Amino acid sequence: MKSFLKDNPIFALSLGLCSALAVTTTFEKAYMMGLSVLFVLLFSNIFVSLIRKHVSTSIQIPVFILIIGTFVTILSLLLERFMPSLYDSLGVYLSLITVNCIVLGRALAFASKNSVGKSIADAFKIGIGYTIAMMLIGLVRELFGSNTLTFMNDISALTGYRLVFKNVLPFSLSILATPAGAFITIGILTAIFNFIRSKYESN
Amino acid sequence: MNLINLFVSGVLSENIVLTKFLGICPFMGTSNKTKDAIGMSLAVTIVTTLSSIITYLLYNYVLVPTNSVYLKTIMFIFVIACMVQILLIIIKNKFKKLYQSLGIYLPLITTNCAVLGITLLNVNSGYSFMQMLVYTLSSCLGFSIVLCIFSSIRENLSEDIPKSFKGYPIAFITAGIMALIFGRLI
Amino acid sequence: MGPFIKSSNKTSRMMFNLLIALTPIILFTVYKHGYIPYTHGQVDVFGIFYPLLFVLIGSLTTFIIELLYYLIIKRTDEFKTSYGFFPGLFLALILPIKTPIYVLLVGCLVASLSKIVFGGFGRNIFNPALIGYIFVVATFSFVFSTSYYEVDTVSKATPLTNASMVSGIGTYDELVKPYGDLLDFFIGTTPGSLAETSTLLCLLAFIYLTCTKTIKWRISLSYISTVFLITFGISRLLGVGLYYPLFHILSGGLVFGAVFMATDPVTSAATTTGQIFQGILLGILTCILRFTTTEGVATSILIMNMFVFILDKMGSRVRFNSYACLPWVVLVCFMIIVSMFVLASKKRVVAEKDPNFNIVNKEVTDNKTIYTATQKGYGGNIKADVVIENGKIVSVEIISHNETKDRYQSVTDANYINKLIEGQDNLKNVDTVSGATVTSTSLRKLLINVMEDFH
Amino acid sequence: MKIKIDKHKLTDDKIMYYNKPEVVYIPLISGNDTDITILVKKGEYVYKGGIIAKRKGDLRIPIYSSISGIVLDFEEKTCFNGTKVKCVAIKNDFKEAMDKKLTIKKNINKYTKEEFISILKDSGIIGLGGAGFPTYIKYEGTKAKTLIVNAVECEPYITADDILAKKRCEEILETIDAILEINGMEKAIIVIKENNVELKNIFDDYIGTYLKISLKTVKNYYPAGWERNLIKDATGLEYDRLPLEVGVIVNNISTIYAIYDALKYGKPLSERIVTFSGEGIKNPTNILVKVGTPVKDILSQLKIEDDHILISGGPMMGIKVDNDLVLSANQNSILLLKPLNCKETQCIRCGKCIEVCPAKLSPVLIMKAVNSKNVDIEQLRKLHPEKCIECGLCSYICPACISIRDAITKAKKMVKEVK
Repeated sequence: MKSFLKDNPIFALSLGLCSALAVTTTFEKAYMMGLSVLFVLLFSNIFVSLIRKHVSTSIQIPVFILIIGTFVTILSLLLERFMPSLYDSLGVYLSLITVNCIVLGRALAFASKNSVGKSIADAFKIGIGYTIAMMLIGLVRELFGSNTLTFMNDISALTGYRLVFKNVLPFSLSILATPAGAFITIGILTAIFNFIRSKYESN
Repeated sequence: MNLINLFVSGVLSENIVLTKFLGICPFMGTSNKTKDAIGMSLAVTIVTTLSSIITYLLYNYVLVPTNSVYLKTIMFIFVIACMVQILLIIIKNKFKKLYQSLGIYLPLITTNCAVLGITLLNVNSGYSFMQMLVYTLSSCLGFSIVLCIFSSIRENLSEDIPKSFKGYPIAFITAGIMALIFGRLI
Repeated sequence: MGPFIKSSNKTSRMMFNLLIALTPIILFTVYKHGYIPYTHGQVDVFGIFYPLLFVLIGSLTTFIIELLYYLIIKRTDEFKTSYGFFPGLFLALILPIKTPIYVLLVGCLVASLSKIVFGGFGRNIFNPALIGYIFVVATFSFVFSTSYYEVDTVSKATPLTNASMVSGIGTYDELVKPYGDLLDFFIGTTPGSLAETSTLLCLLAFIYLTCTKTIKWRISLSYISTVFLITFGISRLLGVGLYYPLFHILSGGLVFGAVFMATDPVTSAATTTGQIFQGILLGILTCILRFTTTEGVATSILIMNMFVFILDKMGSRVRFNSYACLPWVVLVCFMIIVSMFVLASKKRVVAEKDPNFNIVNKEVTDNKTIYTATQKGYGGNIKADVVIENGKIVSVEIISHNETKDRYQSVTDANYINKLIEGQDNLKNVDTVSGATVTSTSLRKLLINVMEDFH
Repeated sequence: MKIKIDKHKLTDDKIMYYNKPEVVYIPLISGNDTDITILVKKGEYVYKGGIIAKRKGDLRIPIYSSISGIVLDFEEKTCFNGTKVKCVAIKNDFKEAMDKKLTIKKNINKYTKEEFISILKDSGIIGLGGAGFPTYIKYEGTKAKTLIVNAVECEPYITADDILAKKRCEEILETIDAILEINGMEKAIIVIKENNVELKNIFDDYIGTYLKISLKTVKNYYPAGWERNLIKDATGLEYDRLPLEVGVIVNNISTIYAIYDALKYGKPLSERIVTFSGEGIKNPTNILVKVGTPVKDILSQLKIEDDHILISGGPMMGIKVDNDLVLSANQNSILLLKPLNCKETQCIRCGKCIEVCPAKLSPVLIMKAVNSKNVDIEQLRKLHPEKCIECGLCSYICPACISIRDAITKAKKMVKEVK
């Protein structure tokens, strides 16, 4: 709870916003994006940590970006093969994980200075915090915006199950599904988050 | 007419910041002062335009013929990173004054998702060269306009905002309202 | 420290003046949306005062929300000077009278929140009432369908929706005639939201508010004149009469927006030059938006809210150096001229695909084509069979409809279908049936769409 | 936009005298400068017009005693600008003894320029309009061609200059003529308010014989008496920093009369007319007082009401002071006003302060900039707060009762400090 409140990449640090805003129209897309970032973050952290002693600081950024880019490419090839519809709906935002500030930020700030084990732990801590935040945003936006809840639809190509609820609520605020709604949802959630955190910290 | 439509929608209704959420990091992070916003948007425009042309050519004349389209992300980011470095060196040596005003913004651009995003969108949408150019320029213009407006608003936000909303939340909400308004401009 | 004397024009006084200026407009809505329907037996005695109640609910809602907020944060003294009822009042005035109350309440909630979130009165960046308005537009778009503007005995589209239905640039008969003449526009008996139509009262309010130094008159003046300039230019370019610019000024709540909404002190430019440019840009935006969407005033005011600080920066420099506004002057002139020519050239034909039109079936045999098509009417889809022989409509048969009995009756009474068949060479010029404007317009549009598909 | 402010009680048309103070306290201040060398000792006898102190530095101008008597002590008293200033307390012996005889010069235009300057210096003539800046500096070595005489009292309540002009019209015209002749200047313009018909008629009666002097009426607004406005209204000229750039010298009408005294009688500046007005004074009036007279003494002679605040200067630019105030030469009015009952509310960006600002500033923007958490000095500098003349119109007009002028003064300081 404490690390979720303190180091949450979206709500506390406001990093990786691009995907948090763009692909949170459905719950499924949101958590799949979170998991994708976790995947890239994990492997890039491992590799960066492994080669950290052989890279001088001056070329750190390009090298790290190339490492991250490689894993993003691997990830997109995997998704394209196994979950083509998800790959389509994530679209360009999947490639944009390459320049996601969270991944590069952790590589620079943590993995390049710490051992592999610690880097893995860090990747999980940050990645899971990110995924939870994404799930939260996706939940709010889909439930209130489109009045549906998609747990499994695009990924059914892999799992074979579909789990979609429709007309969950008696009303819907379609605005939340729009780009404007994305900003407003994150704004309000961040405010609530700040509120909880200040209460938590004062205790 | 088609190009004009593309241009107008690129600036307004398809604004990369407000509808595609590209370049959000500088949008939220560096845009507290109008001066910074102008510098940032200039730097982004230059880098994006140049790298769009190069990546477009690279994609259509190298990656597609060699059947290695899947490498686009990594190739593009490589091009952008090189572009930023080269520009930095050129500006540093030739245009001292420009370097002083733009120098601090350029390194940040490598990790600006607007640049990579626009180059990827260009090839994904299958634009012709002219369309690509128009789309890139209109996106950059859209980015600059929104960035300048947003920074001028943030500069003037009151100190009396409810405590929980201070900082990022109010910025998000402002951006949301802006997106709502821009969305009406179809 | 000094000064030890103060001008008597306090904020409270300004707000009071605003209220005084709004009173006749509110009373007029009682007449227009309460009394006239009452005389036609559409509403009971209670219905006369419904507009008043509507406005009251709106203002009370925002008032109560702000009261609650200040109670929670324990700064009640600030509440006294926050004028919480204004956003709701304005929001109620710019909504159609038939808006369901829950929609009004949600709108008011959003309006209040958009004010509170920025720190309350005087700190908001965007006009709260208009934020509430576009939220309602985005979320409950059905409110703005024609039927919610019902006034008089007849349900009519608002002049602007009508204008955009016919074409961007219409003739006098298309634009003005269905609603009477320009005087009716001026006095404000044309359909529209609560306050948006009584131009006369708005002008009186403008004079009052300017004399009492309550509003930034430069914005209203430059706004209205720019709209006039552009539409006048368009009318010259197309060779249509003076009715065209006047129609644009008198419809769509432009004057109400220019006098009350655009001049909201908090969300408009503080510098004089900034105010003038704000007005001019508002005018340009409104004209452009009217040709691309149906409504332009609210959106353009909100857009200009974003530019206020940039305009003020320019305005403060112009005070020392008049040349500082040169780029803006060039920009504005360029925009005016370009928008004039582009809009004039954009003689909008009916949208290529009418979303309310649907072809159910199409049979082609030799020189005979039978269409089964639907068009949205007043109460739902009107389904009809249209037979075309040798490129001419020979028969139209209505299969099903959801129109009210009266309306449908008046269409059949007027033998409207035959009139349409007779005037098929120029369908747009066939007059609609008074008392069933929407139904008859839909029928006409059905035929227009069918013919378009046929060609 | 020009603001008219004249809803106030006017003084009657008389000059009262209060020339028998028991003790005077001569404030050791010149302009805003208090770095002054005292030339007398405790217990020493001083003559009326005797030099008791001298200002240090370049702008040497003496400070005179306004009465004859014995120096009692040096005391801190409140001065016109609200600060506590060291004063020389002199006990009046009511003899009005002078150390030299008054010489009456018949033709005051027979001086050379050098003599004129030295008389101005020796008589301690300072600008009596408010700033208290030594007058001789304006004339020393200038090539100005036009003299503008400021008889526009734009602040409400104050009529001291007006009454002086009415009573001493001939002397004033004579002095202006002499100044023109001595300094080889071409013309003089006396500027008065257009609604002051009475004064205009009086001048019209006498002005005919002076060909170089003309009368100009200006609209009644605040601040019509500000140098920049005055010159623009009178001659149409605009300047960048100092009026001398366009060959203009501006003198207040009471300064002119002080020059007359100096030229005619060699009398140093030791008394002046002060307006006592405001709601707190039952019959507002103008009183001729000696420099250094404690205000308490004068107020005790007038019918006054309690619960009013004492203001040194006009209602717009004046300063709230305690009643320990002593009068100095550049004090033109003492007001007793009701305290303002006005609670500051939120700024609504109505833009009224921008409309009224005579210095073309954008007060609300400056206020926002200076009150923000981290002030951007560069941005602030672009708004030019240093151009503020502190006329107070922005605070006057503000519907939210915000003291905008104070914020701008703060910005002014900030811009000056951070170079």
